[in-house]
Amino acid sequence: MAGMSPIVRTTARLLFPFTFLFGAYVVIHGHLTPGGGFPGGVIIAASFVMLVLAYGIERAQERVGFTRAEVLESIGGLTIAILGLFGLLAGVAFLQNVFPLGEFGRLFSGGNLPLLYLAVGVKVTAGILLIFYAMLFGFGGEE
Amino acid sequence: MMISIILTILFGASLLCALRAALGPTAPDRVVAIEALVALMIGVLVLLGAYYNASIYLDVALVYAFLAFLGTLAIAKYLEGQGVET
Amino acid sequence: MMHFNYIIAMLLITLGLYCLVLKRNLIKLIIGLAILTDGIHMFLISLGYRMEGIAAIVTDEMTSVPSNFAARAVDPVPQALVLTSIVINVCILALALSLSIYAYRYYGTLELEKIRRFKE
Amino acid sequence: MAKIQQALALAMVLTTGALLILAVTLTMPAFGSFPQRQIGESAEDAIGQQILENAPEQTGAANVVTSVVWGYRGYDTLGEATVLFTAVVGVVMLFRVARRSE
Amino acid sequence: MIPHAPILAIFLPLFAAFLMPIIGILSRKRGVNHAREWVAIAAVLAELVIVGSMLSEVLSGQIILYKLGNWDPPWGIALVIDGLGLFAALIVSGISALIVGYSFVSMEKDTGLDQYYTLLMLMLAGMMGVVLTGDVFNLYVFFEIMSIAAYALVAFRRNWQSIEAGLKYLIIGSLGTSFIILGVAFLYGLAGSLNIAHLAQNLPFLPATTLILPLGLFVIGLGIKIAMVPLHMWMPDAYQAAPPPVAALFSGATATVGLYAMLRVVYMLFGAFGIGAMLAGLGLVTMVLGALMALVQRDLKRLLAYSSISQIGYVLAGVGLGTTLGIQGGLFHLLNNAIYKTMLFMIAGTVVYRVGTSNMDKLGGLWKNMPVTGALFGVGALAISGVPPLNGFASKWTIYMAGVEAGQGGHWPGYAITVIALITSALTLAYFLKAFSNIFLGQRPGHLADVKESPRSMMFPIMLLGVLCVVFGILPQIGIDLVRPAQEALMNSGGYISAGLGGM
Amino acid sequence: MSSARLPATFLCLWATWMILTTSLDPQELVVGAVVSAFIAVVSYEFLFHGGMRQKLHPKRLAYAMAYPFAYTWAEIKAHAKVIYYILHPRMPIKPGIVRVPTELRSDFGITGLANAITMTPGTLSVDVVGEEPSLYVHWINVDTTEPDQTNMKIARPFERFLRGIFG
Amino acid sequence: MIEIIAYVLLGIGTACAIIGAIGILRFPDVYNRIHANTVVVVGGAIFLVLGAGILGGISAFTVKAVVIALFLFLTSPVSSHAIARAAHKSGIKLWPKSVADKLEEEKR
Repeated sequence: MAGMSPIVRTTARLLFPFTFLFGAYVVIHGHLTPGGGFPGGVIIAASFVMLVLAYGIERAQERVGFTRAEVLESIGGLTIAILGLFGLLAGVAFLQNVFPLGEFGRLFSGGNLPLLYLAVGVKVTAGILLIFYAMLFGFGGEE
Repeated sequence: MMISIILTILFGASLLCALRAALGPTAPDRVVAIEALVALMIGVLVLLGAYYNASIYLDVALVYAFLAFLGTLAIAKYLEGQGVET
Repeated sequence: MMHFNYIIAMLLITLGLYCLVLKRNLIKLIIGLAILTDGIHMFLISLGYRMEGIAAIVTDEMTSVPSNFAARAVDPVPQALVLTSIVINVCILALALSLSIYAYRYYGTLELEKIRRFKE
Repeated sequence: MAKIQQALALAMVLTTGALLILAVTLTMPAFGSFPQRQIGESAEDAIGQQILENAPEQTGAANVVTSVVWGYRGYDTLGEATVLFTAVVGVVMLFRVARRSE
Repeated sequence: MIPHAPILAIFLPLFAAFLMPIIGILSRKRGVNHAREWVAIAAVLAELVIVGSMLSEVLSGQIILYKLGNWDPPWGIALVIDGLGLFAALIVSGISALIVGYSFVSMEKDTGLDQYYTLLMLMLAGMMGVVLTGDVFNLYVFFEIMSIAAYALVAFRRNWQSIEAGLKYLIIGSLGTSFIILGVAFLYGLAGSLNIAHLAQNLPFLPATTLILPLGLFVIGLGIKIAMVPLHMWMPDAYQAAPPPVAALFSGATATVGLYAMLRVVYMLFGAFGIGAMLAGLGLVTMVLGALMALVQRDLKRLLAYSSISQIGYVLAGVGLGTTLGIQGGLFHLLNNAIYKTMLFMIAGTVVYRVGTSNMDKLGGLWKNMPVTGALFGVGALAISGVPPLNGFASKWTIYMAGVEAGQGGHWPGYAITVIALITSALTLAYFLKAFSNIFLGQRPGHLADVKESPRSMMFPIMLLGVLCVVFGILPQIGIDLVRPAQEALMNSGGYISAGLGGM
Repeated sequence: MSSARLPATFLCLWATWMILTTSLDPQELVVGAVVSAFIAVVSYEFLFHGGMRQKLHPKRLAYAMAYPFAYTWAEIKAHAKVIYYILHPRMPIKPGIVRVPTELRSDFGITGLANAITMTPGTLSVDVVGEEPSLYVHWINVDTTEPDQTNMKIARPFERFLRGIFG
Repeated sequence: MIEIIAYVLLGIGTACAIIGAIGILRFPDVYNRIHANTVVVVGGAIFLVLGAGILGGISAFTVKAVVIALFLFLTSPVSSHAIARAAHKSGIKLWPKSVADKLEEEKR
């Protein structure tokens, strides 16, 4: 895929790590600020999309390829499921919090909520990227 | 008080932008108008954050700015006529 | 004027229905679907508003007086529902758009008149 | 024929809209009256109000919406993640041959 | 009961689905054949065991309450399993088990089987979720899982037919689910709760007029899902275009789930409003129109789809009567419909698998090639038309009796239901005889001379269902016994409310 | 000196994390370090090109310090001009696209120049042409179309600083 | 003191925003409208953000507001440029009274 003008490329290159970081921030602080797994995952995926728009699809696929995204998505889903199972293993109900709650208002608080959000973040990133890649290949036509 | 006056004026400005977005003879016209609208909305969000004294509104503004930027890039890419090809 | 938000939401829903029923272009149909669900989300989220309400997040300046927080914050349940519903809507749109890419590939058009099954 | 059909559809849409607006104005509790619902329970018993009061201690998250999303209604959100997974699998399924050519 | 059985029943297929892409990638790398099929079969069988393990408790009249995350019911989400839910869950898991077994051979020529089995598992998870949940919004979410998987599966073959059918199904179906969530929003605004039991407790305190709109929204939304007649446009296309096992799953399990949700919402939440008459009326219209449309079809799958619509009409009519006998008959018919409709779709699938088309004009004289299949088709056709020694007769007879009973009780429309149902039965027999003679009798086109009998692994589930048809026909008491807890659960909303709120 | 790129990226990202969280809670810092390390590994070749040593040359720092002031001044002038055009009832504008040659060579330099030109209202860079780089600038009030003159009028205020900063 | 600065910034921002909006409405073609858009973004939004940031004194809020301003400052010219380039490539003509179009001339 052809890229865009050098100005856009340079800016995309500059912005990519920071948007990635911002997405990670939104994911990790889901229990303290607005946002959470889904918006954060979308931001991370969007930063990859920005790379695709500016450079073409190869640059983004070097980082996260199709198969890797598929595996990541499954892993995210499995992580959520297993975190849910922790409740069962501890002898209480499904999805019940079995981690210590931590100090209110700090980063390590809320028990399993941040972990769940992390899993959702990974999953959403991979999922949105997969949809995007699949649609791009779809535009490319079948050989 | 000041803030409500400012918000009223900004509302008028965003109405003008929306008018251009509705009128705009070509697609880039609309995009430009909407870009201006987004910038105004970011300003409004930050003002509201200052009004409620809650910095959580700023995250929203940042996300909004980023996604608007991305949307503009995507539309620009589409308009360049090359489409999105692999 | 007490129901202003609700009425706007319902107008959005009606607009979406209008698009869905009367427009004859696949993409417009999908846009209609999006507008419809947006109206529903707006309705759902304005159900939980409290006069002079604040966001349901305990921030630093509020941790000392949590009771005050509970008396001022808006209802969090509809917000959670809307979050879920938005994701579902996004998924439906993604699937719909992929299918319309396919339809476009087969027919070279997105007009429903040209696509056989929709004529019935 | 097509004209009549269109007029019929338009009338249907307009009727639905009018019905919705009527129902909303007549039956819904007024906008902004959150803890109060139509049913005779007292405002303090409303589910949202109870969650607002108890969530910070029970789940330890500062964002009450998060404690609803993954705490009280976590199962819903598991479903939501599954929906996303379903959609992704569906899209990948649709474009599978195009993928094989890679 | 296996501990945590309610959540495991939903969780197991979900876990299998999350695992499936990884298994697919690994088995491709290692060169292992059929790994995903075996995983799917294992998951489905385990599912059946789990659901079966809940049977004894529910049959003894208990209502199982499972609190997710250990939050108390009106706040958190709870799974509530009563007789009706378990009845539907049994149908769903049983049919799915057969379908997965059937897909093993039937789908082997297709590509993208990773995704196929993933979607199948997801659909199963969604259906189990709808059936077992005790929360309106959760019902909506799992309905969406089921529907999205269904949209994708309809488009699985990716020819123009299935793409169009998928799009049509998607747009109409998501309109339906939008109505459902709008109804949920109205309920939340009115009653401030989402728990079905809590809602059922509170809604009767509201003035009836405020509830008309939410009820209408729910009925329209769910009606789209179960293809009630004014809203059935998507169904024949979808059933025709879907791969045969998927079509069988739709007609057997998905329709059951939709009807379950309809019954649950309408009877549990809005039970006080005498909604039965409306349901019965809609059922009659559905029944007759479905049968009439089926008469003129030239394609076997389309014919079966219209006949599905017609059968759903029977269930609605029976349940809409609202009497004990009527509900029993309706639910029994639901069970029977799942059995023989799945079977017929499977047979259509084997015909397509062997011959390559389901257009009845191009078929004929297949009796010589595939006699067993033909015989089974005959059994299914006779069962669906309500010929005495088979199960269709048993349930239809119950519905007729219920109609007569209602008529004697002074409600003249009861007689009308009986008469119309009888006429529709005759119509059903007519179009199935036509289909049978078109496919298995008459002139055999030359190119069909060397068509072989269906593969054995595809034959097995069909035979199983055929045997069930005969068993339920000869000993209808078994079926009635199975149905009675469901019927009692449906009529006993007080028990549901108290159990659903944790015995408050 | 490409080996210095990874730590430099890491430090940049960590500082950004601190700004985003606006707290010095040790938990935040630790998680921030982990996250920034991960992102730095994923994306370090995007942020910096070339060596680190000459990037911190004092002359460049001096130019970088002076640049904002010059930039702000140009910005204010341009704003005043465009606001005048907007509010003038007859709108006395003479728009057109002109070619502006530039002496800058590096990616960052050209991007910086183009962005600066776009950010000052009244001029808008429409396209960049590759070797022997020159910008095509949409100018709201075209005085001249001669390349030297346009460079003088449009690019000169920024070019000097940018050349100092990026080379 | 800081309040006064904040209000001055807010005032400038509001004035620029409304004037820019008028410009977007009044200017004759896309390229000129982008100039007005720049006025809205740089003069309007960034000043508004900065002003609102220091309205309640210097705090964490200010830091984040500066981040937003910086982000706007970085991305807005890029998107303007992208849109202008796309508009030119997709063949949208300049305003007929325009003086020169070197890009079009040299493409030929």
